[in-house]
Amino acid sequence: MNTAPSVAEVRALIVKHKRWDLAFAVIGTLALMVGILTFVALFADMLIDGMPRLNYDFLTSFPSRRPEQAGILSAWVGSTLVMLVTAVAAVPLGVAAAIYLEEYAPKNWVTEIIEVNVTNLAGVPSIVYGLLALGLFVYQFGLGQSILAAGLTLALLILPVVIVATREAIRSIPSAIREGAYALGATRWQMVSQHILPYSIPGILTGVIIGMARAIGETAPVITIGALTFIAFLPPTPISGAFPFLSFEWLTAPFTVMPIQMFNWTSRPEAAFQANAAAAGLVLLVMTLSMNALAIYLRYKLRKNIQW
Amino acid sequence: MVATPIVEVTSAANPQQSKVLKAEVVDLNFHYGSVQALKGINMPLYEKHVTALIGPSGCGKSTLLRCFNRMHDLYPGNRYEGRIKLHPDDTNLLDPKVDPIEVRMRISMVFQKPNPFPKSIYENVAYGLRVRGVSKRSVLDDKVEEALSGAALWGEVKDRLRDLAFNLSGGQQQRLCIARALATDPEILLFDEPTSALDPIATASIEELIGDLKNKITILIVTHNMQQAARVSDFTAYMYIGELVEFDATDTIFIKPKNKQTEDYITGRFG
Amino acid sequence: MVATPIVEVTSAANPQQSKVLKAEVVDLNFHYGSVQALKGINMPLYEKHVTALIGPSGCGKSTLLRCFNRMHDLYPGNRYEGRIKLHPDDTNLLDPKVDPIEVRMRISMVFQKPNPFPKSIYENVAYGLRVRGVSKRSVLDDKVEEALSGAALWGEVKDRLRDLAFNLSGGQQQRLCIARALATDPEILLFDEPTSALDPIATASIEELIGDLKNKITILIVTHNMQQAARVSDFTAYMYIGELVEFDATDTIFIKPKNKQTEDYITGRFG
Amino acid sequence: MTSTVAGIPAIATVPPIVSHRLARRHTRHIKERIIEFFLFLAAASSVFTTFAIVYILVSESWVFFQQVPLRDFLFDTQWTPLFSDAHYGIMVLLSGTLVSSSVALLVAIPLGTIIAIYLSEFAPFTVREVAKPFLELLGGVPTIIYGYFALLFVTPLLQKIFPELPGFNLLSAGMVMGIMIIPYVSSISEDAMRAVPMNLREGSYAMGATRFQTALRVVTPAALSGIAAAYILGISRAVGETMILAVAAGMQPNLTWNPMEPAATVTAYIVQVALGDLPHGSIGYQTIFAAGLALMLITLFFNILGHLLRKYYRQAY
Amino acid sequence: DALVKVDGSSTVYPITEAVAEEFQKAKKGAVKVTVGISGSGGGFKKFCRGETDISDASRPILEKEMKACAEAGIKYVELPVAFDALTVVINPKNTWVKELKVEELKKMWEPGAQGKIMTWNQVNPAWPNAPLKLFGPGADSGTFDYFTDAINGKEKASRGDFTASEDDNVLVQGVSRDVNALGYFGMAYYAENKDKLKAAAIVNKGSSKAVLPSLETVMAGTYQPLARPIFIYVSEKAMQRAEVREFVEFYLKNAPKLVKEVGYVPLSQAHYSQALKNFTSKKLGTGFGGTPEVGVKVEDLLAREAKL
Ligand SMILES: Nc1ncnc2c1ncn2[C@@H]1O[C@H](COP(=O)(O)OP(=O)(O)OP(=O)(O)O)[C@@H](O)[C@H]1O
Ligand SMILES: Nc1ncnc2c1ncn2[C@@H]1O[C@H](COP(=O)(O)OP(=O)(O)OP(=O)(O)O)[C@@H](O)[C@H]1O
Ligand SMILES: [Mg+2]
Ligand SMILES: [Mg+2]
Repeated sequence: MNTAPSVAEVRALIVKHKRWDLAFAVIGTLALMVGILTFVALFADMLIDGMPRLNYDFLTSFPSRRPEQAGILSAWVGSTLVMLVTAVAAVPLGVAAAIYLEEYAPKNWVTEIIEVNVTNLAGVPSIVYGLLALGLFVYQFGLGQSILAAGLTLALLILPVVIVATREAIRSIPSAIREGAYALGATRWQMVSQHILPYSIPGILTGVIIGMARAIGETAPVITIGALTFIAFLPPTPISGAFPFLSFEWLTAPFTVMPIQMFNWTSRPEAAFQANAAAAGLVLLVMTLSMNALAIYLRYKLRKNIQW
Repeated sequence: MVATPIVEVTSAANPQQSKVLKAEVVDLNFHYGSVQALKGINMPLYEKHVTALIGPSGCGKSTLLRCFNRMHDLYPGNRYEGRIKLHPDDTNLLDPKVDPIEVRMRISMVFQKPNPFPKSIYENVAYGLRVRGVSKRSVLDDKVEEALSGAALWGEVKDRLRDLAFNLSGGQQQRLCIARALATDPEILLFDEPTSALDPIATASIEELIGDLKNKITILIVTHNMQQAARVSDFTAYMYIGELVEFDATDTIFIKPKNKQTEDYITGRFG
Repeated sequence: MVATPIVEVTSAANPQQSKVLKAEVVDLNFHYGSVQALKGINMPLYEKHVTALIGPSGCGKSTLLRCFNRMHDLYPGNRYEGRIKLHPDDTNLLDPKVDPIEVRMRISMVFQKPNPFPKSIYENVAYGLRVRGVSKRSVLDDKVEEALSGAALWGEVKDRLRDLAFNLSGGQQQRLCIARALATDPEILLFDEPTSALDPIATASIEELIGDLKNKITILIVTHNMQQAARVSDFTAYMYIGELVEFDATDTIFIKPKNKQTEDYITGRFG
Repeated sequence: MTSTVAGIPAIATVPPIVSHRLARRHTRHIKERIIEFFLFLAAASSVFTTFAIVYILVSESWVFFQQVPLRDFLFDTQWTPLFSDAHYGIMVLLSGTLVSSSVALLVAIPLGTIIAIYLSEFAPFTVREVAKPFLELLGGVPTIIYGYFALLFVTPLLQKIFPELPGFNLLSAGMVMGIMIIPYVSSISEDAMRAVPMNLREGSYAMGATRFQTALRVVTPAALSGIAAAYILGISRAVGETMILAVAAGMQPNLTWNPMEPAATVTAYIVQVALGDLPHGSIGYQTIFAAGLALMLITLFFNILGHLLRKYYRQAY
Repeated sequence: DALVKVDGSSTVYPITEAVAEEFQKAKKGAVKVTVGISGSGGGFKKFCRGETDISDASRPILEKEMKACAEAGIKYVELPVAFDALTVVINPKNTWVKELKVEELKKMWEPGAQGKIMTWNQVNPAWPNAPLKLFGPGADSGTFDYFTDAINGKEKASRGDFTASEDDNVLVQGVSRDVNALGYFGMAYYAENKDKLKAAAIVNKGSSKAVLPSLETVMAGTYQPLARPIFIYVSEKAMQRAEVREFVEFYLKNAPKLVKEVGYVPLSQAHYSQALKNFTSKKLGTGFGGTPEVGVKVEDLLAREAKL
């Protein structure tokens, strides 16, 4: 039996099917627009509310009870330093964990537990990390209510994201590269450090950025461990005039961060503070954006050299 | 169903002058988890000669080749039984007490698909030396030039050593991988279908290269191309479903194989 | 450097009774971006005969095959010039105005590596029909059985049609892909090295299958295995670096090719 | 060893002799072991973190459960631990979390998946490369901003459609949360789809399938395990989100399955109490640990389920 | 470095922030002051661990916290610094509420009302048969405790089916958008949103006169029972440091002006003087004895026997 349809029938069928293609292309574009337009709307709204407050003084002043004099100097410096600690702690730890899981771990129940664990940590409410850190970092390890404690707390918070992204990046490296390195007599660590690590940097960067974008906006855990709201001085500078020129005193300094400033302002009665909050939100977003932009650029640069 | 493996070279008409044993596969079984891929393989490997492994797809050629540099150690669940003795020091390559890294430092491998690292041409060739702790610039420079010349690539790339290896053509990439292997002065060089992804011109240049190399190194090559086996090898082993059916001087295998199945395969009546 | 392509079948000793033209490649050039992969190809395709494409790696066999079902349309930057005329309706397959989907509905393809979908055996075979809007259970059931029988797989899988296709062995998967292609009653069936990843037993069963199929369908097959070409095809085309060097009845090509280069290739003196 | 005895340097072209290599092997082995151990520690740190969290939650909940019977905790239908007439029915908060997360996922999963399919199978190269990072920014907007966006923009909009909708409700909070989660779903799903080997797509197109048919019937099922991972991360994010709900959902402990009502969620409750005026150590304060523990156990359950599902669906190509 | 650490209630925060700002200015930066907002509970936790010098509190110290402080050997002086007048607000379009009696409020808010009192006319038959929508702060807050105590006669005794938020601006939004809404929160939020909200006059039990919340009525003590004092607690150990003493003295001396500026109601001058006297004479302990109460007169409180 030959049920092959005639050419005319086939054509009619194709026209029908292609309608779905078109419909989906439209639906897809719309879905994309929902996301992008929401972002644009949020950004525009903040821009309208916060733009008048965005000036040099806003960036270089300390908090004040007078909305027009209040600024975010201590907040953005604090956020920057906390993010620095977070990155320095989360990236090596997350990357090392991912490397272990992808390149070293035997396929057994221990590994499986670790894997479930990592995804599970992604769902723990951030405030619980704050409570954990208060007990562990602040009191147990005696780090106090410092930039160091806050950075480490946020590092724990974003660890799952870094681990997952890094694992995906490592997985995309073809096994031919691994075999090539081993075949030349490389040890496992040589293979990992000279190949796996450099080639997965773009993917790692993506994970770090997504994680950092989340960390920079967190308030509750940072307040729990003791971030301040009014602080009219900056932490000691990391570069000192005398030998050894580097100082780590800032790690133990009291601090505040951007989102705390923002939350405080949004909850104040005066309308002028709401404008400050919008302006701070804008600055926060720009900080996140520039982190993202840097990473996207780096990723783009590095990816050009690595293709499979 | 399959004839007993023939291990000794029975052909008196061996075209080569001297035949020194470089390595010897003894009663080798290999298992991928529960799948047995090699069954009681016995085979010699002669120094400074080319030995070809032929046989239908899936017969275990790659599996056997990869036993020589313990590549199977990289994946869990794989199991060796038997020995591969490396002469003159009589080490059993498969001994769990023998460090696979040591084995790989002595035995290099070139893969079916060229797999250069996403680094510069220079760094690709120097990689094996760096792994061995060599970092002196002058030594590296010399070795890189020597290896690239050995792989017939020096002329084409000497002005662009800092270029990314990915920018080379497929054939050049494969020669780069050969240079990378050569740079470490291996005792044995393993080739797994090195030309199957290459065009005829690149193929010809690599075959020529193998001809040159065998004056210095012992070579084991897997190929699915009978013509290639005939052209480049001194000895040929025919495998079928995990067993070694026949091993002999290449001329013997191609002109009057002992085994009916070998003959059928070589003349294309089967497989 | 290469002889002018020979398009007409000159051999009088054609073993087949009737020779009806099914398709015709006319002055075909093909470009991957700036790389020209096919140069002025002219070739006939006879109905209910098997035509084999042979030639060294990288010569353009796959490229030519994939022109027949417009597979190149999937990637940006590819460019066709010339025509492939499909008879009897005289459509030019490569015409941009001809919908590639229409072409693919008439011409099916089986790939080098079996690529079953992550679905059940049944759904894999029924896929082409579902794509064509068939959803009546009884029709599907009949067609699936017919196609699986046609691909010599029905006996092995009839009790496990709901199983995932991945659980089949490599050879079975390849036959499943053939069944999938058969289920849509194509006018031409394209095979790209369908047995290169298979063991000899699976290979034999697929070659047998091709022998049966040619009573019903026009077949174009790419193979790197000369023996296979000799066994399964009625006509053979020898290609070299993007050009068609010689086309003739298979017997003629293998026994007394006109072109020196073809002869060298077939006898293994080259490539 | 031999070569160094008399201080005669080894000849460069001769490869170092075997025993020499063996001497280096020992230190190499130890070094590798140490590195592996440190990497293991890093991986195990996640387990350690979990243990620490569980330890804190359990030890603090311990006090709580000595005063509140487990039965009340599980089956009471009111959650008023801070009122004089205290009830401790965790179901109330869990229902809020469940409903808001469901709404969020009803937004994020279809939109995220559609976007992923669109970007991976339909969109031209430039659109894809530009849209993806842009979309990823949605995950970086401070959540308080989303909260006010839900309260001041989405809710009034929804009230035009449903005039009965109260000013605080799970619906608008959930929807906005869903938009925030879109990049989690779309980015990771799209990666998974792009990792589907081309030969499967070719197989489908060769059968005469259209783009849409190929995307829906071949690419999506083939990428299922990666898509599942994306969904799980999205769900985790939804369950753990706080500020949007605290601002826009009404913080009213309300045992309801209706998204059109206001309700409180576990996370919003925890934050509220942790930063409120309650004396620490009081039974009211202790509730946050019991609530946190309940939430953690539930997410753990879903994660194990997801892990098993993915294991079942994971396919090798 | 001379550093004064303050933490605690977000209600007291704006006042302390203003004082800290002015104090630092007056001291020309020789003394640094930090202020956090981890809530009255979180503040006392740190205070009783000896981590902070001063604790902001929107409610008196409670028994549990007194015990914790006693165990750690922390002694303190309790100083009322301002009034927070809880304002009952309704939608400006609400035409039926002219004044509210405490009994009416109780009818709306008592625990028994939950699920029963759902319309306005159930509270007062003269009011329309419209749904009653209630808004208030979360049950964890000092405001909630005080309101329930003052209206329902028992602390934390309240119906539970109302919309709660920690952020009073959210409550402002809620009430301003619903004609049938009624809510309560601090007076400052009403003062800043007079265009969107209407304050309800509360009938004073003593005089039977309806009184609107204002600076004058609160200071005069006629706006009752919804005006409550808010406090700072100063650690005795910290008092040994000059900068802490100076800061507290500065606080009490400048409070009248600064409290008004940030929207709260100052105590009378006499109260501040008495408070200062208590402070300098180190009158240790709390006048509440660990249980909050409603309607205490500040002068009584300051004169009371204090207990640690
Ligand atoms: N990782 C693996 N796990 C299980 N079985 C495997 C694995 N790799 C290979 N095999 C099986 O072992 C057998 C030998 O495989 P091998 O790759 O050595 O064949 P080959 O002779 O090199 O074939 P080809 O010419 O196709 O490369 C085959 O049946 C194959 O299916
Ligand atoms: N996507 C592509 N882009 C650019 N060049 C390509 C691409 N695909 C193939 N080529 C080139 O086109 C030429 C023909 O390739 P094709 O795959 O048709 O060869 P083939 O005859 O099928 O070889 P093989 O036997 O190895 O499969 C080769 O030189 C190849 O490098
Ligand atoms: Mg192989
Ligand atoms: Mg091909």
